[in-house]
Amino acid sequence: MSKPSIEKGVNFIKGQIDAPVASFFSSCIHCGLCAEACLFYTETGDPKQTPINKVEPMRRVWEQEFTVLGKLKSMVGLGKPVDEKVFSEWETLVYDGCSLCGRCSLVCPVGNDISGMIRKIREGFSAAGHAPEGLISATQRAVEIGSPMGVKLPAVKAQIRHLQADTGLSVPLDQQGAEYMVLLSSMEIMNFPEYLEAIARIMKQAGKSWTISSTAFEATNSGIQIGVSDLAKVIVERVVDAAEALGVKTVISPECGHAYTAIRWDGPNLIGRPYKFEVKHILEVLDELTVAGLIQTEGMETAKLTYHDPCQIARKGGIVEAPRRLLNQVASNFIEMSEPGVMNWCCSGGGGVSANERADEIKLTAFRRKKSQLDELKVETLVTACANCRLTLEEGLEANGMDIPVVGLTEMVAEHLVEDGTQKESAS
Amino acid sequence: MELNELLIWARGPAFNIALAIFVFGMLLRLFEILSLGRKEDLSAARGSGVAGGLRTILSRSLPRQTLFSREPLRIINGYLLHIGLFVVIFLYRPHIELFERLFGVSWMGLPTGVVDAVTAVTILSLFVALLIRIYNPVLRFISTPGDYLIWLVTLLPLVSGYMAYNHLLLGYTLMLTLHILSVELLLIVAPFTKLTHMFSFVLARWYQGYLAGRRGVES
Amino acid sequence: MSSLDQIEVMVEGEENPEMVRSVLSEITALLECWLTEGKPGVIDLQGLPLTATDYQQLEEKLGRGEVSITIQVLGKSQILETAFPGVWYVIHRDEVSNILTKQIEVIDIPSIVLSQRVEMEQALERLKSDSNMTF
Amino acid sequence: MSREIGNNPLDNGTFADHLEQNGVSRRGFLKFCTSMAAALALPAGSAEVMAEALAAAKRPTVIWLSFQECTGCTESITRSHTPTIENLIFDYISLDYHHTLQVAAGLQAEEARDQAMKAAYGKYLLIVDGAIPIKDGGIYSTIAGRTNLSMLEEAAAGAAALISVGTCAAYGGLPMAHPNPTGAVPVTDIVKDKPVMNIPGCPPIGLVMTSAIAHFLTFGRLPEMDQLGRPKAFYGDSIHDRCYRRPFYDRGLFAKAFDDEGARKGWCLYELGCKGPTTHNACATMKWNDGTSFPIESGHPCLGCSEPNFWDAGGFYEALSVPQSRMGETILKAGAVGVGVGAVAAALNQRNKAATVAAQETMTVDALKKES
Repeated sequence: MSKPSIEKGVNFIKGQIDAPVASFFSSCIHCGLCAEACLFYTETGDPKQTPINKVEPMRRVWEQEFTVLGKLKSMVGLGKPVDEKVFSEWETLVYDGCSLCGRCSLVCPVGNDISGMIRKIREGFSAAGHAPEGLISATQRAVEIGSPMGVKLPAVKAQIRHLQADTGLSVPLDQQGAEYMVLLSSMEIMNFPEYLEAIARIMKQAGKSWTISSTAFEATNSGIQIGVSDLAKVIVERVVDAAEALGVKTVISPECGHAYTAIRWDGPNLIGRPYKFEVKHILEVLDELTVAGLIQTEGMETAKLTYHDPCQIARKGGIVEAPRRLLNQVASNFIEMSEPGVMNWCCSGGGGVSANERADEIKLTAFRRKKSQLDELKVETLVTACANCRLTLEEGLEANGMDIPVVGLTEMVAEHLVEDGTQKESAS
Repeated sequence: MELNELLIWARGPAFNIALAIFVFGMLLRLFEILSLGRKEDLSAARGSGVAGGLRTILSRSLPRQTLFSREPLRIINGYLLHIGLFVVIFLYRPHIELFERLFGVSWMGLPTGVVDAVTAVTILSLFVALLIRIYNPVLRFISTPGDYLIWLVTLLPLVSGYMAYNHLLLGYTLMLTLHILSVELLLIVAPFTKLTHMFSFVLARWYQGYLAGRRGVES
Repeated sequence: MSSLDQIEVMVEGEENPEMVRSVLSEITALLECWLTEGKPGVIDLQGLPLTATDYQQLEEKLGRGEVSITIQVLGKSQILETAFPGVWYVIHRDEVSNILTKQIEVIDIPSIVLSQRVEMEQALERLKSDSNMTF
Repeated sequence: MSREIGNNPLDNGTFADHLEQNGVSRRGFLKFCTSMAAALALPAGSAEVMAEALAAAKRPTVIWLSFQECTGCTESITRSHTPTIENLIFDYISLDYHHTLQVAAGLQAEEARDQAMKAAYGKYLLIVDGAIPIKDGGIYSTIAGRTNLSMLEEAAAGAAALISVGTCAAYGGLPMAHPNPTGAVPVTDIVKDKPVMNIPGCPPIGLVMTSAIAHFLTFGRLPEMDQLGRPKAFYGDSIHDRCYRRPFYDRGLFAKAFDDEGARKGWCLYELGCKGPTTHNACATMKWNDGTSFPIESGHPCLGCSEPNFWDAGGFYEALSVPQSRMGETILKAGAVGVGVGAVAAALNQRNKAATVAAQETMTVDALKKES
């Protein structure tokens, strides 16, 4: 195994360049509007944070390797270098300064998918040894231990035992032929155990068979965040193998944005074939079950609350209406944030930023965008559907001395399930 | 005497050369782009990629509300520039005559006075664009010499055309010659600069729209 | 040889009040100048891009005055006073009635009307020699 | 102009004397000066100045040399069969040599020219119509065994000034058009040390010439000229700017065929190939055939005949904005080359990328770490 090198990095960038990338670079006229959509620019005011600038090394590789003009320019010594200095300089822009939220891609007048290119350029930066420490360790844990936070099966089993003891709900493990296979994110195991309980209650009421796999309970995929497809593939394969071995119909991605992107959209392309099962986000499943009348809710949250759209779920995942239908069913005072839905502002911790300690400062600066959105609304509760958003929001709110609880939508729905009185009491 | 010879050269051999370079260059760029290919997307589609691609080709012509409220001047100016260029290039009768010769189809033009006024607005919008490029910190940072080059190359035909029509500075014949030469410069430069976006934007929008369409995402 | 000018035509066309207005304002300025400084003024109507409609409008505006003089020399010339004393049309035609010049003169009397001193002296001589003749 | 050339009894009289003898009164003279001043666009009040100067002007000797030409220019200038006011000038000048108009022929004619040149050496006005072939020593056009070139060089040496009449003399015209088999050149290519005024046109307007001569007589020099050596008074504006159809151009109303509605309504002829915008001449104001009309008024686009290279400036019926090149052919050829080169570039790109991807090692966790 060769060590990281600049040459390797350039080659990996080169390998990522396809027709869409070439058309994007051919079309960019440097209008700079993408900066206005990027919270890492709007909150820092640093022109270097302009999204299209973050992929400048990739543009150079494209021009020099794949255009006749660029080759001619290189011949006469006009080509701009892509060297150690460039990798060092751009590393923080590519990782710390981008949450892969994709807002820039949606505003580009010529239609450039800039955030898609940042995802691609990370392949080169990681191969060149220019990935952030935090992400490398998370990825190492994800590959070697099975979870980026180092959560092992015993921890999950312990949580299942606690849950069964506390509530009497059953959590099936490795049940062959179940309809749903539920994935969890490490954060849900470590920080938000309410999620598992909510799932158990919902599945019980809906009367659906479900299971958790002992070999693939973890949904998050650090390989996607650090930008190493080969490792992302290893992580996805665990889920695919488990789901296909158990013969489940549907794999449910948890309340985690990039996990959904990894398993739903990137997975089949990483393993090179379509799945033999479906992948749905928990919100999609909840919406379906509600529409089918399989779960009913009662009572309303009266607190003034708003919903934070996770980028990977809404803008990049297309799940915008489902959470609103669910919220309106269980909350009487739901108000929209400014620019809701596909144009939401990122929590500032997506795309591996929250796993990268070096980016803590810029992350908090970028959080100011969310803060000002929340300041406008003066809500009592903030609902979201992504564990990573949730953690980032909680940290951000705390750092800003704001006392707003952040709640997962799935839990909130679960709390309002129509059940017999005693259970309801104990749950709330 | 040299002046008329120059006009004849500009309308004849020079235009041929410029047109040839334009066609050659644009095709080369198209091949360069398409040759890099795109992997088939194996994920289960939620919506239609084709519909999404086509929709985005059109929908990206309108700005997002959020962006418009942040940068109204830049966006309105962009519209003025592009609509202006469209009107000036495609709705001026003498130009239509050229396209008719080229493609065999003709269409209605606008009164010359209207085109003249639109030209003035378009020139103005280019200068506003330049000021924004110089004074906006982002634009100043990301702008390359090429950006200023294409600004100039776009400005020259507008200004020379305007000045020829309005008899400013130089005689009409000389101005007309300069106008034609500046258009030829534009044709020559276009395939090798960011001006390729005049065609490639369709591809770019298509690719992103296709991706979004498959995911059932609004784009 | 007849001239097309002699055919009566009704002029139809675009009205361009700007042109006529600017000619009128120049006439005003010239008349003012003549009255204050005694400097005559000339406007060459053919040098202006006036359409037939413009001419007609201008003529309507200026109207006709009391004096109209015809000079027969190298073709017909017409000197016509407008309704504004001091403002004259001076129209020179050649032998076949083509218009050579069409001008507006602002002066008490266009100089071409005046008898020339040299010729008056010659006339005097002719008269003197004539008076010696007997009838 | 049916007078005898080279034998004028009024050799020493002034212009005033000449007029008096012809029974033209002082008023007539003033009228003449007024119309000349107007034609030359001299400032108001110049008529009197002109009258004074002209009255005292001495009769000039004029020699007219015709080279590679069609006699159309002479026809144009002498077209009028009725005495017009500009003929006063023609009547007055001593046209000592004009091989089409003169009575004398052969040796006698050539002698007349020699005599006139000797008698008025350094003072005569030399008028030239037609281009001068210089290829192969100028043998492609000779008069009385002499090449046009040598005749012009000799005559120009003693001239006070020259007037090139017609586009051929002024800019080479038809003889010089591609491929120019005789090596024709305009007068200004040969005569560099004398003032030369060009009165281009195919043919030019007669009054323009008369006025130019009147100016020369009045002021002793040629009138103000533009960069192409043309009197500004007549060639200062383009046909387009003085065209009565200009409002239609501005409104975007164009005739598209000679028999369509636009043509009948008198709309602009730009799209039918009118070269008015790039053509400088006085046709639109002075008109032709005793002021009857000019080509555009008669429904035909301006050919641009008073401009240099007008024969080579593309089709007469091609709009000025249409490039004079085979655009379709160019596009096909350039397109073919573009596809060819593009295919090669594409193949290279694909090979380049495939090789790159193939050479990539599978990434592992260890490969992420710089030191370990």
